[in-house]
Amino acid sequence: MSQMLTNVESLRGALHNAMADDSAVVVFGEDILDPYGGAFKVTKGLSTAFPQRVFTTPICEGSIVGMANGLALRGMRPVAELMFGDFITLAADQLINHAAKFPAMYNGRVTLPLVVRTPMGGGRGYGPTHSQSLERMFCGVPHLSVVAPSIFHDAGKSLRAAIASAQPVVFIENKLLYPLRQQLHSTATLQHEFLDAEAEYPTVRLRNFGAGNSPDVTLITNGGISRFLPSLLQRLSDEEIRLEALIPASLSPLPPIAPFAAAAANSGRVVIAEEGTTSNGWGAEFAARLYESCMGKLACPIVRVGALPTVIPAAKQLEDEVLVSETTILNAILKVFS
Amino acid sequence: MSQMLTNVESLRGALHNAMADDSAVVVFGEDILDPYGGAFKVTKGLSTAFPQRVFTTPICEGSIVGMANGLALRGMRPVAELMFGDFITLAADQLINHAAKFPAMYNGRVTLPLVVRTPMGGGRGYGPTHSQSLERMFCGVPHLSVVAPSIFHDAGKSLRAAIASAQPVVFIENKLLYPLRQQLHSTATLQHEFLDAEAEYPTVRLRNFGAGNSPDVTLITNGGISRFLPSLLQRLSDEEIRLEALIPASLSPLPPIAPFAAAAANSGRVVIAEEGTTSNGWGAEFAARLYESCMGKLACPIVRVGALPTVIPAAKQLEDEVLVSETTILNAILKVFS
Amino acid sequence: MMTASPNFFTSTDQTAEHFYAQMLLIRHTEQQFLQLFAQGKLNGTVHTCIGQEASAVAVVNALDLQRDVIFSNHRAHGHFLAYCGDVEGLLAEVLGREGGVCGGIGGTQHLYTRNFYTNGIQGGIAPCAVGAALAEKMQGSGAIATVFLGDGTMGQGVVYESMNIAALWGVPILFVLEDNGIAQTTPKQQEHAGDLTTRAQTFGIQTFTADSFDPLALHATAVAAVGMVRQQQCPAFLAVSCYRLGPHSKGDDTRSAEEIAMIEQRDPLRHLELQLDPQQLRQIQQAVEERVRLAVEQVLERPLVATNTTGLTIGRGEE
Amino acid sequence: MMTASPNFFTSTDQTAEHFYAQMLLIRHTEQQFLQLFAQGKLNGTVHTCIGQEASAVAVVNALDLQRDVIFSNHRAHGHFLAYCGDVEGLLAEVLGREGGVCGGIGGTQHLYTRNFYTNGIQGGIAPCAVGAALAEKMQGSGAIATVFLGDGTMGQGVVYESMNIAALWGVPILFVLEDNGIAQTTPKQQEHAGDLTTRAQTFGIQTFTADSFDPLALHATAVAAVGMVRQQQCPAFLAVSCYRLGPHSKGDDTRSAEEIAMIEQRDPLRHLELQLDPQQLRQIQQAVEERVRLAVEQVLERPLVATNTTGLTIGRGEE
Ligand SMILES: Cc1ncc(C[n+]2csc(CCOP(=O)(O)OP(=O)(O)O)c2C)c(N)n1
Ligand SMILES: Cc1ncc(C[n+]2csc(CCOP(=O)(O)OP(=O)(O)O)c2C)c(N)n1
Ligand SMILES: [Mg+2]
Ligand SMILES: [Mg+2]
Repeated sequence: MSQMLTNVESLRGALHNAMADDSAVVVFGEDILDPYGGAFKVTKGLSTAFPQRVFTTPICEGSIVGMANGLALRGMRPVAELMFGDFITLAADQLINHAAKFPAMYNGRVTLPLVVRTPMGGGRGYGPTHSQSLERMFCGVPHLSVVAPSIFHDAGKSLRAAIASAQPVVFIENKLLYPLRQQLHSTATLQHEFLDAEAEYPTVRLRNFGAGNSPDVTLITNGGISRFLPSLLQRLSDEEIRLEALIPASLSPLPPIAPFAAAAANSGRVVIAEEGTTSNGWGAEFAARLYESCMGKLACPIVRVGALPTVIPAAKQLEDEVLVSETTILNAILKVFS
Repeated sequence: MSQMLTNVESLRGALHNAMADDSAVVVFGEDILDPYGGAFKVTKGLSTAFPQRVFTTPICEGSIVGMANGLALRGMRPVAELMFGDFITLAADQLINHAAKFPAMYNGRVTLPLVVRTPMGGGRGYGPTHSQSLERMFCGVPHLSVVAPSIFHDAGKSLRAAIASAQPVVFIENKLLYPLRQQLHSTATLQHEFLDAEAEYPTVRLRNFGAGNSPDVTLITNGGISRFLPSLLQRLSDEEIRLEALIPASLSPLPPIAPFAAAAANSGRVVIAEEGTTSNGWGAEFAARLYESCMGKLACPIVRVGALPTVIPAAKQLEDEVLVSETTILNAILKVFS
Repeated sequence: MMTASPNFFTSTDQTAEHFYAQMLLIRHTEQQFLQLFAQGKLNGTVHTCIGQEASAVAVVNALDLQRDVIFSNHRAHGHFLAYCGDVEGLLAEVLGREGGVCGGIGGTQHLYTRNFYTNGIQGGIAPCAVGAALAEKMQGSGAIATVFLGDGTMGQGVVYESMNIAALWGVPILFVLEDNGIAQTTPKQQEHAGDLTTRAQTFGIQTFTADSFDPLALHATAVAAVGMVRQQQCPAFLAVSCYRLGPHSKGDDTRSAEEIAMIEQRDPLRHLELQLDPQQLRQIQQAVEERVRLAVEQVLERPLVATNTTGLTIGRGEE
Repeated sequence: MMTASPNFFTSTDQTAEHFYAQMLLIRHTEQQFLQLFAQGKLNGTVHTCIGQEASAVAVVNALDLQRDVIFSNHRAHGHFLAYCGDVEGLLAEVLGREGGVCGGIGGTQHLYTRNFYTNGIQGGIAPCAVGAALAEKMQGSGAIATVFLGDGTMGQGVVYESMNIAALWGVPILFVLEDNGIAQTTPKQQEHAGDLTTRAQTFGIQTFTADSFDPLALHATAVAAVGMVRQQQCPAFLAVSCYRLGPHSKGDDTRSAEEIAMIEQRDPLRHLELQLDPQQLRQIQQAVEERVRLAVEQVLERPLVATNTTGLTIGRGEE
């Protein structure tokens, strides 16, 4: 099999192709022009290829998304970049009271094909205002989608789907995933498949065991946490623990719960891991729905893991302590397994 | 017993007393000066009594909360009003990346005694951008409290507690509660008590049945939904369904789960009702925690009710359809009861 | 001469009587809203533009209504009627009856028709308008965008972000400041330091000023501003000084009787009346009264909007 | 004459040699950060103020450091050191060693000491600074607040909201624009239309301008601005034109070699060197070098900050 693309390559390629395929696609953001090409280089090369449709903006996240709303209302397909996901708070009004409102409150008579791309996540020592995973705030907002590919998704394909969507999408990238290679196929030790390959934003199922066996534990996670999985699945395999991991790309709305509930009932043991804090997090809704569908079928409570409920410190050892690690997840799995 | 105060009277009195007791308390907001006294009249009389410490502001919600942050850092006790809760999106950055960050990221060396008061909720035909219940977005934000008194709480006392708190509080008022009288004591048909009377923001327990009996159903709810309870408890009583309602004033962090779990295990049947949308709502976290603590003790899945996942329409009949009503809750109770 | 045909309101005639007729239609419709509210037939709220009709009519008539894009705010009825004359669509929307322009979902503050958009968040629409204008420029449609902002709304930072981008990128947008000197209950002097028009100038935006007391002169200024925006593909800022004759929304007027009496002296409708032939005046008045009366009657007979309205079920709402 | 005592840095002497010493201390410390980063000893990032030291030193020395309040941003090391001279506290903070001013939680962009605050969100600190200044005014402390903003940060609307309120209410705050002509990689002409200083003027704010190439003249201007703010209890705006000699953060400099060479000609440190006695110069240089070298050595010997840091467990964090 040919060498897989890294996430940043995949996203970059998708932006290029989307712009080449559709002259309505416009890209905005701070410092995105070549030669710099954006703080995380996702837009690298874009302004050279499409100088008329790539705009570097002043520093004003509210208006970046606001402008994108207006462009979307008038027939364009804007893709706005917020340099750090933490700054999405500045665009909250445009996302919630504008983007997510216009189509519905105008009784479906307008569409709003907006994509707001932004990198979330810690692990780089950037400190409290440059490391958060704030996407949970936008999960559950009616008429707004929140999408986050993992390394087991084709990130570029997810981005193309978001750009093609008629409704606004908050598209979460994870800083630590950018340089990692996507892993889209099974390997000798890891079964990779899509639960719903035809879905707009499909869910990945990974297993560290072969057909005919059933899983010991079900792990539900998304986005950046996927970086721990290749090693984690291997370690668990060494311990002869059969893990099935389910990784939806659509964080909100949640994909239909049935296949997740079936998987949970099958193993009876569930861990949900997310990069942000767990209280009122993405996993809270997931857990609540799983419990609803799995009454009497779980051997033990679902364990949710996420960041400690505090700020994300700058100092490495403090940051490591606050954020989820492979070990945190492993311990949660061992806990439900025992 | 003397006539109870309405919610707006209670809140207004608390603001008066807080200002009289502590010259560090300052109050800000749009159109809050007399004779108007604010869109919902909570600040009525305040600027006449304390002309030097009550400020009407330009229309700039971000800076209203931003200023309050600065005042709080420098020894004052600001109480900021956002005219409608929907506008809290404009203050999201100041709440999340400033108020909730300063004390922790400065290693506990500053305090930030901020209160942001704002009315949430629909039912008045104000339409999609003036009717939402967006507090769920701020639930789970570390180092930030979200407080919402019900009609069974002393709203003014809750507000005083928020003003006395060393950390930032988003204080949710409900538009429809303002004119309603608080109900702080038991009546012939309704037992009122506090689960934790000494808590900063206590939880109310209501029962439509006498001692010695156990409940059929547990209802967990908050804020504006409490307006349905006097009638609902009566109706259920007529149907001989024993309901225990638990109404925390602290939406985030959640109060200790143990007494809620005990109540849930006792009845085995739980309904959670909130005014906002349920997906990723306040109730999702509550449900997840209850399930965790009540494995095998619930007779049926928890039913969560809330607004339909869409915008809140202006037209009355549409709005009624989208929002939670007494009937929605009643049906949910009958559902878990059967 | 003005005819009483139902679409006289959308004729492109730009005369005193035409403006008067449009302004009067707005005035009557707004008064109906206040009355319907008082009668308990209107759920929610309305912000009427009574006293400010000239601004709506004079500015909107300066636009190319086939293609230009308009963004307005909470006080949008005048802009809406000047744009499309759809009295029934507006009434039905605000009264929650069938045939409302947004199926009753939006209501008074959230209107949409064709190229006309409003929202209830002060200032938030400004960058949307910049984006819309940029879209038109990129598509080469020749259209411009116009955004109406109140003086109080100039407190929102996003307006300055928008002016900066519009000026920086040469975006064809007209910012219209409807300066009625008050925001809800707060006089402008308690909202703003310095001068609002020069704020726009410091972004390198050309500014125009006019008084709504003279609708024809205001219109001429608006035509000049619109022409500049369209030809030079750059923003302009038009400050319209005007007066709000009615309350902010319903009964919430804290201004003194003297102040209101003074404001009534500045009613542009009365001013225009002096310029018109009395007979023509009566004819217009009758025609408009009839138009609005019939519209109200007709809309009140319509059923309440059905609850399966599409807007509520699209996309995410289907879950 | 300047002595090599560890606290020469916080003396209140306002002479060329004193300024030079402070600026050089900042320069050396910043260079250490870049070097430590290159050596892999610094986790995360830093934004150094190399080239802009004069602005920090000249403005901060115009304040009353016993009581005035300072708000700064991502590029805060110079302001911080000019304020308190705590090289070790800063180094330890950024290196995650014990004794950092924020226990290693904040890191380079989130510093706090006494009356000095920073945050990593561009512009968001501006209304906080207005609130702080208002608090001082209400408390009658006689203190003022100062907030440092970059030219790029003037893109944020919240800055205009802040200027409006400050001017409207007579809040004693000095807005300092550090105009280095660039924001990350974007030149000012691609960030802004019109002129930044006149923007402040339109809020009725008095403005001052100065060039960091001449630190003593800049200082005199800052003293005048601070004096006005304190005496008249109103805002002022001080635009400092300066140059960023180094990269935005680490290696991210997309400017041409010629441009950098041109900027090096504008290095205020070199300029000051010409004004000092060569022997004195050497003495200062040796003292500063020694000070920074020892501080780095000493801090690198400290243990990494322990994980039970209090900041993480306060309030909500205890859950
Ligand atoms: C973001 C936001 N803040 C506050 C309000 C509440 N509000 C509605 S209209 C209004 C006053 C607006 O004043 P101005 O801009 O002068 O317009 P006018 O009402 O005078 O037409 C206010 C404060 C709002 N709708 N949106
Ligand atoms: C709200 C926000 N948006 C974007 C950024 C990312 N960012 C950090 S510094 C910077 C450039 C700031 O430029 P300027 O204000 O001129 O300050 P300078 O770096 O030149 O000192 C940007 C875009 C940020 N930290 N906060
Ligand atoms: Mg006004
Ligand atoms: Mg700069």
